[in-house]
Amino acid sequence: MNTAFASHHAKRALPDFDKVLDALGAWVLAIVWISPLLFATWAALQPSGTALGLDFSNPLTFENFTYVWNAVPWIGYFTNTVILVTLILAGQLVLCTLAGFAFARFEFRGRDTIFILVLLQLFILPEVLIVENYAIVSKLGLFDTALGIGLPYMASAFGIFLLRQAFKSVPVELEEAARIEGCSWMGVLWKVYVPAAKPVYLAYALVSIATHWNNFLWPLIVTNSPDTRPLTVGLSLFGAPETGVDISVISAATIMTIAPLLIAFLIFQRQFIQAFLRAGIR
Amino acid sequence: MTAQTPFIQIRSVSRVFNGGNGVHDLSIDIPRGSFVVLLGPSGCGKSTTLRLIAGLETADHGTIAIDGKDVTNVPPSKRGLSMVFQSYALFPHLSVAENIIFGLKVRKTGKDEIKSRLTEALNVTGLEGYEDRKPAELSGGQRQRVALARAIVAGHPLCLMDEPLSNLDAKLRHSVRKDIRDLQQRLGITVVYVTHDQTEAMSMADIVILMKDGRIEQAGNPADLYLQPATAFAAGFVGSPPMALLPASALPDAVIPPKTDAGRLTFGIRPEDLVLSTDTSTKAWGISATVTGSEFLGAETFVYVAIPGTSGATARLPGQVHIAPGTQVSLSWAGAAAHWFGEDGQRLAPTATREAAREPNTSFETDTAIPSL
Amino acid sequence: MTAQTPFIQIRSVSRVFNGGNGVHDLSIDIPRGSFVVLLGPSGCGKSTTLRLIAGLETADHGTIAIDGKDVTNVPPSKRGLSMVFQSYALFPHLSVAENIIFGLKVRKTGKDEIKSRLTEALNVTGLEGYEDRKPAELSGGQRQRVALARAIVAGHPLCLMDEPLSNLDAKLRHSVRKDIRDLQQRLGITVVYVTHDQTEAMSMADIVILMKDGRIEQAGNPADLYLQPATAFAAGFVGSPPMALLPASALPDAVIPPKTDAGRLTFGIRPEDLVLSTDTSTKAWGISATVTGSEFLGAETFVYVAIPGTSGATARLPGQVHIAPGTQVSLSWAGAAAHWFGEDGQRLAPTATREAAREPNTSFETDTAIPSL
Amino acid sequence: MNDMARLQKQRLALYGWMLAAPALALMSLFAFYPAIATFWHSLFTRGTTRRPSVFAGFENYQDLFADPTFATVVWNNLIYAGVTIPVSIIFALIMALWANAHIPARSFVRSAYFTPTILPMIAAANLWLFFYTPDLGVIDQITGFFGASPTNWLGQPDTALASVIVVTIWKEAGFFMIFYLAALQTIPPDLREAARIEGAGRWTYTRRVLLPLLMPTTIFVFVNAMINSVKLIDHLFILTKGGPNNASKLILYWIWEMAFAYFDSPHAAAMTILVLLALGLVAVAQFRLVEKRTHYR
Amino acid sequence: ATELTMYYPIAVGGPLTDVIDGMIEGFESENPDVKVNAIYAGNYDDTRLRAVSALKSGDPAQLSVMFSIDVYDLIEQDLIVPFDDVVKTAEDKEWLNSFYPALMANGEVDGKTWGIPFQRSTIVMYYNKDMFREAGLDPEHAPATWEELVSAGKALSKDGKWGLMVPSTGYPYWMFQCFAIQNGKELMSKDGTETYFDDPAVIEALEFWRGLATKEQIMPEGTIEWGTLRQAFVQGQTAMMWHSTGNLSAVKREAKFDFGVAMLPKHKQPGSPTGGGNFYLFKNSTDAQKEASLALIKYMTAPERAAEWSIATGYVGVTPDAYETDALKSYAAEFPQAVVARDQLEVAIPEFSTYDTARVREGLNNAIQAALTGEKSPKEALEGAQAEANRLLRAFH
Ligand SMILES: Nc1ncnc2c1ncn2[C@@H]1O[C@H](COP(=O)(O)OP(=O)(O)OP(=O)(O)O)[C@@H](O)[C@H]1O
Ligand SMILES: Nc1ncnc2c1ncn2[C@@H]1O[C@H](COP(=O)(O)OP(=O)(O)OP(=O)(O)O)[C@@H](O)[C@H]1O
Ligand SMILES: [Mg+2]
Ligand SMILES: [Mg+2]
Repeated sequence: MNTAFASHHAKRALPDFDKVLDALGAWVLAIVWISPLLFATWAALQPSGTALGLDFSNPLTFENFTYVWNAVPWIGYFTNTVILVTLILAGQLVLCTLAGFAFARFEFRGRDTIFILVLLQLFILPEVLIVENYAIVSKLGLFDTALGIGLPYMASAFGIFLLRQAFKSVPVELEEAARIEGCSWMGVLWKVYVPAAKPVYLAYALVSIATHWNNFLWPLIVTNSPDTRPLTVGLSLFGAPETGVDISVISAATIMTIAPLLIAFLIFQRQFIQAFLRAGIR
Repeated sequence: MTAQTPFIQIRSVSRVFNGGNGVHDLSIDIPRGSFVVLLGPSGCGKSTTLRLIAGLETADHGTIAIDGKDVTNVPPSKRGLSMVFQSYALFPHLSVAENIIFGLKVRKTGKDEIKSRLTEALNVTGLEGYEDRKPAELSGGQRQRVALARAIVAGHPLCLMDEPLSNLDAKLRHSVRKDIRDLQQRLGITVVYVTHDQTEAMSMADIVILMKDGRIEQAGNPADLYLQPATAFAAGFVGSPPMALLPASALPDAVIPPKTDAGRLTFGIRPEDLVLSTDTSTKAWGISATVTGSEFLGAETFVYVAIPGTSGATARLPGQVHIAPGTQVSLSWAGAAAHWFGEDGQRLAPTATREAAREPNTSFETDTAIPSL
Repeated sequence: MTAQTPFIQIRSVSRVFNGGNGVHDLSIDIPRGSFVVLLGPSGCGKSTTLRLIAGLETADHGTIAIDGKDVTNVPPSKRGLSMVFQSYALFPHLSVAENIIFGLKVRKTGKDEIKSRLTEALNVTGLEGYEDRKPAELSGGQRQRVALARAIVAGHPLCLMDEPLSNLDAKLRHSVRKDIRDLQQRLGITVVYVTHDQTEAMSMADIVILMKDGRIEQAGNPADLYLQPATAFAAGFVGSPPMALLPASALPDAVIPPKTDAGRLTFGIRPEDLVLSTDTSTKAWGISATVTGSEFLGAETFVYVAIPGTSGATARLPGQVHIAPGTQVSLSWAGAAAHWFGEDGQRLAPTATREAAREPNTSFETDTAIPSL
Repeated sequence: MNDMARLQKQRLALYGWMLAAPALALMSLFAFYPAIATFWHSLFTRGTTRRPSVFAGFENYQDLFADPTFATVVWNNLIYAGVTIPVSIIFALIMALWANAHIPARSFVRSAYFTPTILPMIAAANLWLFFYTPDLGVIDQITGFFGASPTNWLGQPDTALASVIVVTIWKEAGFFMIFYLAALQTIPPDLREAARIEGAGRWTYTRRVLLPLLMPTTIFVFVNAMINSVKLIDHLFILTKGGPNNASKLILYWIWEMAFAYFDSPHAAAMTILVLLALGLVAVAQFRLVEKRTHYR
Repeated sequence: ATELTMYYPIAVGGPLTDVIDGMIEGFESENPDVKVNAIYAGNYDDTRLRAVSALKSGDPAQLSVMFSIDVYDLIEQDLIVPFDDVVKTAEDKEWLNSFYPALMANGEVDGKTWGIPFQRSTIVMYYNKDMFREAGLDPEHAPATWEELVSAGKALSKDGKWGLMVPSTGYPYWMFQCFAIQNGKELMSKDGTETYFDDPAVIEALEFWRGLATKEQIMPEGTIEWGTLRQAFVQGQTAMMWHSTGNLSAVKREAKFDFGVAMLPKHKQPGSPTGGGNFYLFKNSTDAQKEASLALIKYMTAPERAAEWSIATGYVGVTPDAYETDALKSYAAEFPQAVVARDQLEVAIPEFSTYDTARVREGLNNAIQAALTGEKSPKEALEGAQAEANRLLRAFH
């Protein structure tokens, strides 16, 4: 009756060759990609002056970390950075939410023109406007304050754009349902749109934090005191244009600046990436 | 219509969109406590009408009054109504319970009251035990029930529903249909219900308002619509399979009503009213037709026939019927079963005789298990 | 089953997912040129079976042969079949024409041949004039037809369809159903069709394979399933409204088949086989029940009754029937209409008598327009 | 139309404005106003004690076009953009495909790709500086292991720019990967199955289905990459300072030099305006394309 | 009380802000009526940017440490005032004369003193005594002439190690000044309005530099990275390197071998440029502030502080007196390499600086790099740079 079959137990194919290649490729690339960080870790554990040899027989040492730790008030800088990053993020979230909401759901004359203007801001590089921005911050009396560092970044075109997209993808019915249930406009925003855009917020927060955690020049320029300066200023002390840097020390300093962020990322990696995934940024 | 003032009064309301679509000069009276279905093909303005009542659209002209109060320019939240959306519009980040009490919280209802109302709504909709789930963790039917619970929890006397069942599968739709109707009757609320599914309209409505191109085609109780469709459109829209509509010119002269012009008349016959006979000699008259196919549905069989000069007709026969495509048959019907429509699509009176035969009756007996051979 | 070798032979195939779900030890023979429907409730393994045939899943055990060739480990593209997905899986960036000829192009078919096949496929599916639209610019029904056209354009002898109509509305579903069936017959291809809608299965299939929990519950032609359900599950799943299934203990002794234990039997009766009588004295026996509601559907009315000790039943009556909820009625049926199931849910033989009464017949006459009062 | 309806519309418009206003105000303050001031500034000569600033019209712009360094820098930046944009996009795509595939240790792989994004550019550049050290550096040690002779990566005109480009790609690709990863998740899996049944192999599927579907993301990423190809110069300060002999000098670095090392802010301003114009033009073209290509969504 | 805002860069690695803060504290306790905000402002470029931003937007700052060679630009931009306007007393004038003249040279323009040396370096030759021994050379005798340099270099270049490395990124003009002055020619006029790039002696100097790689093959080809050179030296990649004295402390810390520091070899004459940062006084400050600033600068450059700063950084002590302090004396005794830079100051010349200095310098840098990478011949490259410099400086004659 079943001539076509040699046996009832079908031979199973070998593990897919493609899949093995994929995994190999992915791993190799991953290792290449973090190799600078691996190298930095290695260098930071080497005595000054021997890091480049890649001589694995050398004993590991924590002296670089001790040296770097004692050199700079890291705790203070760390606190400043956290405050700064939080402040910027908070400002961005509020401003971009309001503006994104306006662009997504309100009809007003000139809306599209203004939105194009907003997008243009993406191209206006704050790096070259430092002198002008310094003057403005200084005139506003915000010099040497966290707010002064943060203010120029708060109206983020990128954020407005992302949130507008996110809000636009929220079904209108949700808004209508909320309105029928008695929500005001602000209520609709707060109770419907913001929760619906949560993944986008998370994703955006990640980008924002990574950016501002690492910002150096602007905070340096508009601050005067260690009371407001961020971590990167501490890091900059170990970069030495006049004499060339000490790789072990700078590695140790680098690792110390990014460690909090990196650890947070490693712990919340899944959530972060999921957040991005769910954000469906397109 | 009814003697007392209607609960909802829509007077000459228009809402025209840029494309010229929308609703035009609509007047509807909806009695308190009734279940009114807005029926019609896609794009005919059902949702627009509903949204006008809800206040989600603003009328260009005309007035809308709910419970004797002019609400034409009142925002949705102040109209004292609730709404169930086709997509349910559940808030995905809130749990079932939070979804249901959303409006109560917004309106700052007291904690205890919220609690008792929630319990009741969960109870009524059979959602106990699901309070803490997120909508994404529910099946379609459960989501539908949450939307329902949210609509009834506030105790508004009016509930609007826009195709609330169209995302459910056939089986579920049937049972939820019953639940909604029961609920409406139990709570004594007024429901305005939008659907394009005539079965739904027929089985649920006290009053069906059939719309077409932004205007009302026919309004009345389901039996009216089925038995006395006011227009050819209504005749074709209500009933499944739909009424066959044939040009009178394709019929034998014998059946054409006297004093009418066959060239301008349309004849309509419901599938269940068509009599098929393979023995073409037994009847005095009959339309000869060819069977093109049949569909067995368990309790009944649809037989499709081609009639020269027409787009064909469907006959609905009880039980299983094997009939080969290509078979020649003769079609006939009881005279009272015929519907006639004029050139303008309007029904031609009189057709009262047959209607009488279907008068309500509470004493009867039926056995259709064996088809009459 | 059939004398010639089956076109598709599935032998003891299992595919078990981590959760333990999937399909278990499945054996199916599908004759060439037949229209086979896999029917069953959600999660019963219909899609998995289809995907096993397609090669999108690989069997853990067992073998699959198509056209006499063992394809168990052959990739989908080499199995010589096409597939229509529930979501249609149209490529949103390609036009209708490009979507249809996607596979031909991938397989490097000659330009002229592509052109002529495309023309034919467009023709067959009635899509002429839509070649250049993007899927987003089509209605649901049109998208469905594009998916169909893509499936048939390659001329594969086997086409798999996974709930291809579930995204269409009721009206459209009905007409596309017919189209698909016609197409299959015209092209003479074999179709394996997945649905959870029993109406669809009944009206389209040559063979229905009813599945449950990853196993086959009953396989046979639609009439078999409807008239002789092999199990209580099959009886309840096929037919709408479904067959009422009552514990035999709730019935009068008179109707219980001899030599059986009423405490362990289940009795089944189709809605159209139920006889309702308000005059409880006319019959020798009858089950007393209370009407709980009714639903008018134009050609017929469903009457819902509550029977003490059971979950109730539905009677299907032709025409419009007004019967007030709360009315006491007596239920009865023709003896041949009864179905009996054992404790294990299996049908109890013999029930052949009634089947004979439904033998195919091409000469008949019927008029159900006036209910027998 | 009903008066109340009109009134309502006006009120909504007002709300819209009010919501957008704070962001617009800040933007005007820190982007638009400075940009306009920059333009104004670019019309004047550089003021010194000897020669006070005077209105010069477009002279500063003419000077730029006459300066051979301008050509070098623009050319460098074009190469920089021409390589970093496509290559980082391709890497991002490959990474996304891998990070989305079912491979072992997938979270490690994802984290690895993403890590450069959170490293400060200055720190990253310092690390790479030592990667590139001739002979001693990690790269030369590895290539040396395979018998290649040491290369002075940053010290030769023909490798300096390439070395800078590598760092940029390394820094950017992981960031863009995230966007592709997100987009990939929105593509229904049955499209792949449909393509498989139609006989499409992996490559055909990628080319004929995946890439077109990812087009909107690609455009989004492209715009970002383009902005970055102008903006991302932090590492130049550490790696090459634009050398040797301008071989790796990019526009923004040059603007920076002009403004803050040469004390020549008018020319820097003129250059800034030119960059803004060029970016604006490309952006407009991009958005046009976006609208066209994403039409089907 | 007078309040002062001072910017300062840190250009050598390490936590030197503490040292500065300590000095400021010392000053404040000696001058209780003066309050000083000493603000670390990054590297030299960042500091310049910071100062310019602040001054242009009207923020008060009274003094800053900035590149000694920025002096012409700062004058041109009308940002600074000469010390001559502030220095009143004879004692103060005396103080102006207390610095090494070589270090003062950069700050003197148009007969006025605009900058006071603070963190100043010069270029010295570091060499690996172990490698010298291995190659059979006298570890106590560093090459003193170009010829000795080449021959020692040849003996030392083997096994993939190099004899000599002279960095050519970052500050190529600075290194080039060494070759030029040793070959008998300075690169610019004292008043900063002329350059002599196309002088035959200068061209010859560049040819010699390039020849070290191409002809003598004691140095790798292409440019040599400034930032990583020290690492190459301490890991024994090269036997000799020319580098800033600012590196001394780091090399001392990192080198695991016996190393020597020597003056640069001479050719027609010995010589090396100075480098680093000077104190400048900003314009818009009150007289009281200027006075206080002067007091602060005096405090910061006083011998004790200069010695402390020198030991901490490797920079040269800015006054001869600094080397007379106990601290520096004992340091020098235990680490004689520390005084080589001072000794070399005798023959030191000012760091390259002209009007429009950054641009002129950029032209020179490019010319040097073009020659070293073989893109152009030294002559061609330098003539091009000279033409460019002429164009830029024409306005200042
Ligand atoms: N906001 C709008 N802008 C422009 N036209 C609209 C708008 N809303 C509805 N229309 C048009 O008005 C007509 C009626 O729309 P409506 O939504 O009321 O139809 P419907 O009967 O609910 O149809 P469906 O069954 O498809 O939901 C349609 O032609 C539709 O295209
Ligand atoms: N990839 C998978 N991984 C794990 N479990 C799966 C997978 N695919 C299917 N299943 C499980 O296998 C069972 C059968 O799934 P299948 O998709 O075949 O059901 P179905 O009959 O098609 O149902 P539906 O009508 O809902 O489509 C289900 O319980 C399902 O949860
Ligand atoms: Mg609608
Ligand atoms: Mg399925």
